[in-house]
Amino acid sequence: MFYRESGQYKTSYSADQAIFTIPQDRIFFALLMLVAFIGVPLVATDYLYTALIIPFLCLSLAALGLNILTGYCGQLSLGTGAFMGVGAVAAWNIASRIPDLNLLVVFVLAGLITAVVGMVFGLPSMRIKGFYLAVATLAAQFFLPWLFVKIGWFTNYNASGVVSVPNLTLFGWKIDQPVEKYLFALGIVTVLTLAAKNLVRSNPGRQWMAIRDMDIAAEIIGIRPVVAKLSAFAVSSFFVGIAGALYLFVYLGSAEPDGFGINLSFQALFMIIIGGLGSILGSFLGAFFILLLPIFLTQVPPALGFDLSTALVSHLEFMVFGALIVIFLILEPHGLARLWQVAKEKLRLWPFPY
Amino acid sequence: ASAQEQVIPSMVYRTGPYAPSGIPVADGFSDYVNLINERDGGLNGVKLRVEECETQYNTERGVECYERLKAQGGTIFSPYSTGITYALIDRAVADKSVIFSMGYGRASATVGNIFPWVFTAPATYWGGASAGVQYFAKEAGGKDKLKGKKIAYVYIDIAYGKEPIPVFQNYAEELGFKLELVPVPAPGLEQKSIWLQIRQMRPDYVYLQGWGAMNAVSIKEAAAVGFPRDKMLGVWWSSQDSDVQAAGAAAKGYKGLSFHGASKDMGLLKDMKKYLVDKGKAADGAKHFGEIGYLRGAMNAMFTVEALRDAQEKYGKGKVMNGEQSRDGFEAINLTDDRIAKLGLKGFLQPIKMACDNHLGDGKIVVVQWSGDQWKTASDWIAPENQKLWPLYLKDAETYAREKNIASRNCAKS
Amino acid sequence: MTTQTAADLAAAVESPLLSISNIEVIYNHVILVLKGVSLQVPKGGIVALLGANGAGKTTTLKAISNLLRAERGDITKGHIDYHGERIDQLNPSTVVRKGLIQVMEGRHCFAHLTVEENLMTGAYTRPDGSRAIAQDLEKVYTYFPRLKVRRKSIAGYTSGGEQQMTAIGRALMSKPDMILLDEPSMGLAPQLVEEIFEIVHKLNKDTGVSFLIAEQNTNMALRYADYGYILENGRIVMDGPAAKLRENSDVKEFYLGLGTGGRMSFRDVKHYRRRKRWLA
Amino acid sequence: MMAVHKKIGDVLLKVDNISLSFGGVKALTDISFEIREHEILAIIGPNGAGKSSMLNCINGFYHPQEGTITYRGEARRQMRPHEAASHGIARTFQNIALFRGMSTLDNIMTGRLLKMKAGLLSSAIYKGPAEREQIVHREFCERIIDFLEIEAIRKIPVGRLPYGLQKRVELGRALAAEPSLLLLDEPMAGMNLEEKQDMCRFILDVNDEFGTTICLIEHDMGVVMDISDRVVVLDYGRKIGDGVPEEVKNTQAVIDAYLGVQH
Amino acid sequence: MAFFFEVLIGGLMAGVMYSLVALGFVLIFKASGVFNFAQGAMVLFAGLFFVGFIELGVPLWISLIFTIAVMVLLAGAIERLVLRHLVNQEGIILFMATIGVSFFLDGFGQMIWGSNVRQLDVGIPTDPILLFDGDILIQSFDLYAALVAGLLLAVLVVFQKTRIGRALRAVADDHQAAQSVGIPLNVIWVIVWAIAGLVALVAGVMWGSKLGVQPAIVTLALKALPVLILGGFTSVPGAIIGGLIIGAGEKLAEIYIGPFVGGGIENWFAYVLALGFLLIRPQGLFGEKIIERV
Ligand SMILES: Nc1ncnc2c1ncn2[C@@H]1O[C@H](COP(=O)(O)OP(=O)(O)OP(=O)(O)O)[C@@H](O)[C@H]1O
Ligand SMILES: Nc1ncnc2c1ncn2[C@@H]1O[C@H](COP(=O)(O)OP(=O)(O)OP(=O)(O)O)[C@@H](O)[C@H]1O
Ligand SMILES: [Mg+2]
Ligand SMILES: [Mg+2]
Repeated sequence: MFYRESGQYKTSYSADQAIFTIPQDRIFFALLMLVAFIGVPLVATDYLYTALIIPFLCLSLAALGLNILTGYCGQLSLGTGAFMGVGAVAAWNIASRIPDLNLLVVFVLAGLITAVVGMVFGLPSMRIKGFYLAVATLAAQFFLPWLFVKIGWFTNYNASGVVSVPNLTLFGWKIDQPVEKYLFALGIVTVLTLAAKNLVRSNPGRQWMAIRDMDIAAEIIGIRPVVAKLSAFAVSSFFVGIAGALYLFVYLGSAEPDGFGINLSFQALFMIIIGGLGSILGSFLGAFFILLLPIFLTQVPPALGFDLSTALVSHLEFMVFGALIVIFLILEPHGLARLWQVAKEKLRLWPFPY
Repeated sequence: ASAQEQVIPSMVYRTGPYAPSGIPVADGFSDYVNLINERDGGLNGVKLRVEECETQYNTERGVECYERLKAQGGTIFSPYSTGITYALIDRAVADKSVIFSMGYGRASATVGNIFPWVFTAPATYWGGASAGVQYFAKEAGGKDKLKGKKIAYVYIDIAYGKEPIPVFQNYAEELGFKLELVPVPAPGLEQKSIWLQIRQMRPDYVYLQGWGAMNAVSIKEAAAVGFPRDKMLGVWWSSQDSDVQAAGAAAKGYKGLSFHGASKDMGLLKDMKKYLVDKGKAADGAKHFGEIGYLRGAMNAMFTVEALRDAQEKYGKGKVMNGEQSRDGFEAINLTDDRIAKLGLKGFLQPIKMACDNHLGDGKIVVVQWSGDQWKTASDWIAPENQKLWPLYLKDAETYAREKNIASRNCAKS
Repeated sequence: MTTQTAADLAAAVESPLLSISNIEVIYNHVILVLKGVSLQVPKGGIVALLGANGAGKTTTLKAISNLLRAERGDITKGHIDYHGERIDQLNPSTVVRKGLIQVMEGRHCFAHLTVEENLMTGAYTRPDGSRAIAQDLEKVYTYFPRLKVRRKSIAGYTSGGEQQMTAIGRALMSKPDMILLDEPSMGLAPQLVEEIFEIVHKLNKDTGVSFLIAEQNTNMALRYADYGYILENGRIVMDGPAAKLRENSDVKEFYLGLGTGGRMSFRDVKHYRRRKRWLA
Repeated sequence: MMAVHKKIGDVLLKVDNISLSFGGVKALTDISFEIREHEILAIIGPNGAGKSSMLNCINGFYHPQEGTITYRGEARRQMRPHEAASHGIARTFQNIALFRGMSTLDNIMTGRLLKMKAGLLSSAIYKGPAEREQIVHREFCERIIDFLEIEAIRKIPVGRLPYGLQKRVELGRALAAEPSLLLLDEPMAGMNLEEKQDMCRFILDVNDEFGTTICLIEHDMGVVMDISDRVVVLDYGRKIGDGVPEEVKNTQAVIDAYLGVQH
Repeated sequence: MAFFFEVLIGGLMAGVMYSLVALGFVLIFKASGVFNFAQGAMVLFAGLFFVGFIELGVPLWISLIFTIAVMVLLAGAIERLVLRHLVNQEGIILFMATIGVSFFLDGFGQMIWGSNVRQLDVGIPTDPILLFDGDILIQSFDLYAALVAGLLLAVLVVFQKTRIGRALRAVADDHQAAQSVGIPLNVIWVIVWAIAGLVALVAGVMWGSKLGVQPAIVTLALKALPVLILGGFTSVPGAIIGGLIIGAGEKLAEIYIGPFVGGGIENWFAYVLALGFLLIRPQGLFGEKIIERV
């Protein structure tokens, strides 16, 4: 009696397991991509690129990486900044020591190196859990930048430990205009996002989530915590590392290791919580909220024609921003992504209230 | 052409952990520019408009500010943060906008032919270190007397703190004093062990390059372990009013470097009082009027304005200058004694002359001392030994040039 | 054992201790779970609330004790009265102070507290002195000797049944006038189930405590309750005196498992048999 | 009523003189019994008798201080839980231990993980082998879903499901591993009669369709007596009875310790 | 040798100062399982109001009382506007909420009182004390700090023993169950946050008189982290002892290991130290055991 059903399942499953099951969603996504790759370049100004969009892309990617570890595997990390640093420093060293190595290869290598480092600092997760695990990643956060500064080799013995990236070229394409940098970053982010989505909807993702939701039960049904956790650390760090490399190469241009400090780590954490733990989309929404919203807030009073002192404006910014965080959490504790989902569910039921 | 308006960007941090040192500078800056408007009706008729932008001393925000201000027509930028400065150096090249990092940022940016868009006048941390060592030597009674002496370099353990180390090392070799490097982990709010350590070292002098709240702690701990404050010398960012105020009584006698005087009686300040403070037009209700940070901000603005003035000389009075013109204006700056006097800065600033290949202008440095209620000049002007420093500048600049494979700009012509 | 006379019934309807009028509950602003539920509990009555999984029993009880908000659930329609005053707007602790306490489904012991500390938290709202509390503690221990043995062990490590006893004991410690029991028999050994219901009966008789019991063990529930309601995905589909319900053929078949030929074995359950649903 | 049609195989798992204690508490003292292939063994006993602890020992979550557990001829004192799982021992839990953040389907797919191979890279690429594997196993899980009649809640996060359904999903997750020994800890707690009947049906079907050996803990005597082939009775960590339902039911010790008055 | 003790004592004293900040975290974590990111901001906030009042010419003690009132009001507001609406949410979400609070307080405090350094002098002597004819130097200020911390500890430990103390632990374990037995979350939370506010005030005063009341104080929260992790988020004594260990450990390391690796190690060493302890006791030195049971 089974194969009759299985016969029809076959076709349906692949469809059912697709990223977007509802056609509207697929269309929406297609449009989004269209806008991102063609629409934005048509309209965006240098200001938008270099001040908002590019940093947004870099940090979204970092948040995405952290989300894999914290949101999907439930391992709290406050080392994102440092791991971005690892990626950046690694990429810089590779690029400057092997001058004509393909940029993509450089990034992948940087990612892999970060993955290894991440795994090393992930080892304590075998024994330490929850908030306490933060200690391991915090150790990384303070140790790694220190290391880069102390060991001159990492920064090619620059007096102040500052690295400046060479000009970027990819297959002869000279990437220096903001729009080019944008497209380059966008490409990388898009590919990695798809990869992440695939990971979390298949075996690795399930392992991670099982560990997150109930590690004991997970072990009892045959998941090896060691493997699951370390793989999460590795993948997460890989993403974060590449994000760091982008951050240095495409956004900052030159930076000091201390630039990859604890604040960056907290920022990334804020992003995924406000955006939605365990949600790819959430990582982006969160990055938008945490990174860009404050900037917009500072521009509101002038836009409204109020001529307030700079100090007052930024203090107001802090207050409003803080209040917004609380308000959104009360609206939907599980983040903007969930808010979006609920909105869609409501839409589906429309016009009936429920 | 009275509608003409030149935007003067001012990147500030009036909030957050470093605000105490950020606010006076920002006030001084905007007051000076406004003075030009109030007193001279602008620069050859061009109204100057200060556009402030809050960076919160955070790199992303800084970059955003730069881009925003640039879009508003800003041409000369003073980031007031090492991190931001580094992030802007490359952009400046692409955008043809001037980065004026006055007494911070990348020391080797002094080399104009490789960093055409960055200015470090009137002094770098390397210059500061040089001046510091010379001052110690003078205290000790001559360079030869430094031999066998011990100098502790206490610095916050980030790029800013590490920058002058090579200079100190060179001097240590040359003059034969013992150099103790004492890094303080950021943010340095707690330095007990460090100062117990220093107490053990028994150094003759301490050169302090701290940042933010760290400075006050250093001064207090020094007092606690009984190290004489007048044997301490802080770089300019370690000797601002906020630092000594926070340290309270412990700060009496504490010394610091400055690339401008501390006197409050020069003409400029009188004018500022007359045209701004008394008219209630001064920033922040003149809360920080006359503080050393305030004066520094004013100097920053002064250089900016003078650069524009010289630019106008070259490209037409009463015109709004673009980035390239502003740059040429900077390189044309030549503050002779009588021009300094005209600016109402007699005795407050030493002659400075910029050039295409010299973005430092070889300013001079003076030691100031905290009397308990104000800073007092405590030495003659000291000239950093640039002949010693230039090779270092060049070396560092060339590595940069190589990494970026940029050709050195030919300064012979133009 | 209980014979419900018409008089009692009348009284019950007139002056209900607790009355729920046509409430609607929504979770997360989207999931409508209770679609207009009304029920009454007379003073000193024992009322059973029956129904399949997901019918909404727990939700109903939580609505009464006001624990819904913690689950992001809202009462969007109707109102709940206790002693004739509305309680659906009060916060949970006030409700408890008014003598109405709930034993939550699935134990919910305080994992890090010892069994005894757990019991003591039950007495939080009590104004009367520590000696009265101590007495009641002893009483609870006499109800559940097993707990006395394990009194000093961390609740989180005790067995399922022990936790269930702790949860019930904790509620008793607050000296309530009315208890909402959510599946009290879950995970308890038969003779203990027996005892629990005996305790219910005793409390009801001696101190006139009223009960609203959401229970899957229909047989037990209907044996001890005076009155019963049957809940089917969010609606009351049937109610009546326990005695009557026990005689109802549907109840017999689907809740008591008494086929025409006496109790049918679990082995003989037919594959194709599908449950007949009331219009819901 | 023993299932005469069904042939009970030889010993699958043998417990010898297991003792387990936590600090002062002796949860198990010197327990021995065996589970034969294809049989349904019920463990009963008053609360706190040590039933769950027994299961925890069998699948390696607790490590008994004494005694050995012989599974498929291999004797061992203890193994890691995931080893047990990979040897084909699956279980459900007394206090539901589902992955609350995941949908019903994902929970069951997770139960299937042991059988899947796709690694990080191929999963990241997804198209190709990973997807094919997903579909194959998805099919299997769909059969379980269909078998347990939980199609309707496939995509709902289990956290939202009512208690009874959660128990069902948990069973599904255990079945997904195609275990040879299935441990069920009070699978019918908190169910009404009708759901118990369904659950019994599932257990019986699993037992004779897939020939899975089953060891369950249950407090509902009706159920135990009807569906189990053999019953082991624990009391205060000791074994006080072992045999076919009828005889156990009528052992005085058991009646005193556990059943109480009969209805 | 004398130097060793000097450093050791200095380290312990530094640790005490960290503990003052850590204590606030612990209280709130115990009472609601919330990791209160805003504690740092609260320290600054309290400090700002305190000096603020003093600068307005209000006598010291009156200012103290005013500030206490402010902190109690703050606690009430936080409960009413934030916590109440987030009952039964996971820790991480409440954590995020406190971040929102932190931002708000940051802005609010500075908007009212500005961002300048304010000198605070409550008359705690700072002169050095020399023991063993000058071999060992102790600062009287630190002794006072230790004294204050001791008092605080005593008060809090007593507080734990009360009926409320038990209720706190219950709330931390399970908000909903706590409500179901009639523990009034709102009241409990106001109480706890108020106390945490007072602890913040104490920390604010001590740190304020050390480095002036200035925004940088917020960053102190970071130094409290390793202390918390080491001592255990749920243990008041743990916060103190953790502080002592971290303080002593990092200072000694800085002095005796630092020179070999280029110095500046105390920041990360604190965490490595904590990590070491955690590998032995995953729940921190005094933290509550993490229950694993199926
Ligand atoms: N927090 C929640 N969010 C969303 N839906 C919920 C939530 N809690 C319960 N539900 C839904 O409400 C319905 C009723 O659940 P409820 O727990 O009241 O049923 P029940 O009668 O108690 O079932 P059981 O006998 O299994 O306990 C179920 O369909 C469940 O899916
Ligand atoms: N991890 C543990 N730590 C301490 N004591 C434990 C632990 N696990 C079980 N116990 C104790 O061992 C005894 C047996 O527990 P177990 O859970 O096996 O009982 P049970 O037979 O399953 O009871 P129930 O039918 O109520 O589930 C109980 O008294 C329990 O308190
Ligand atoms: Mg229920
Ligand atoms: Mg059990």
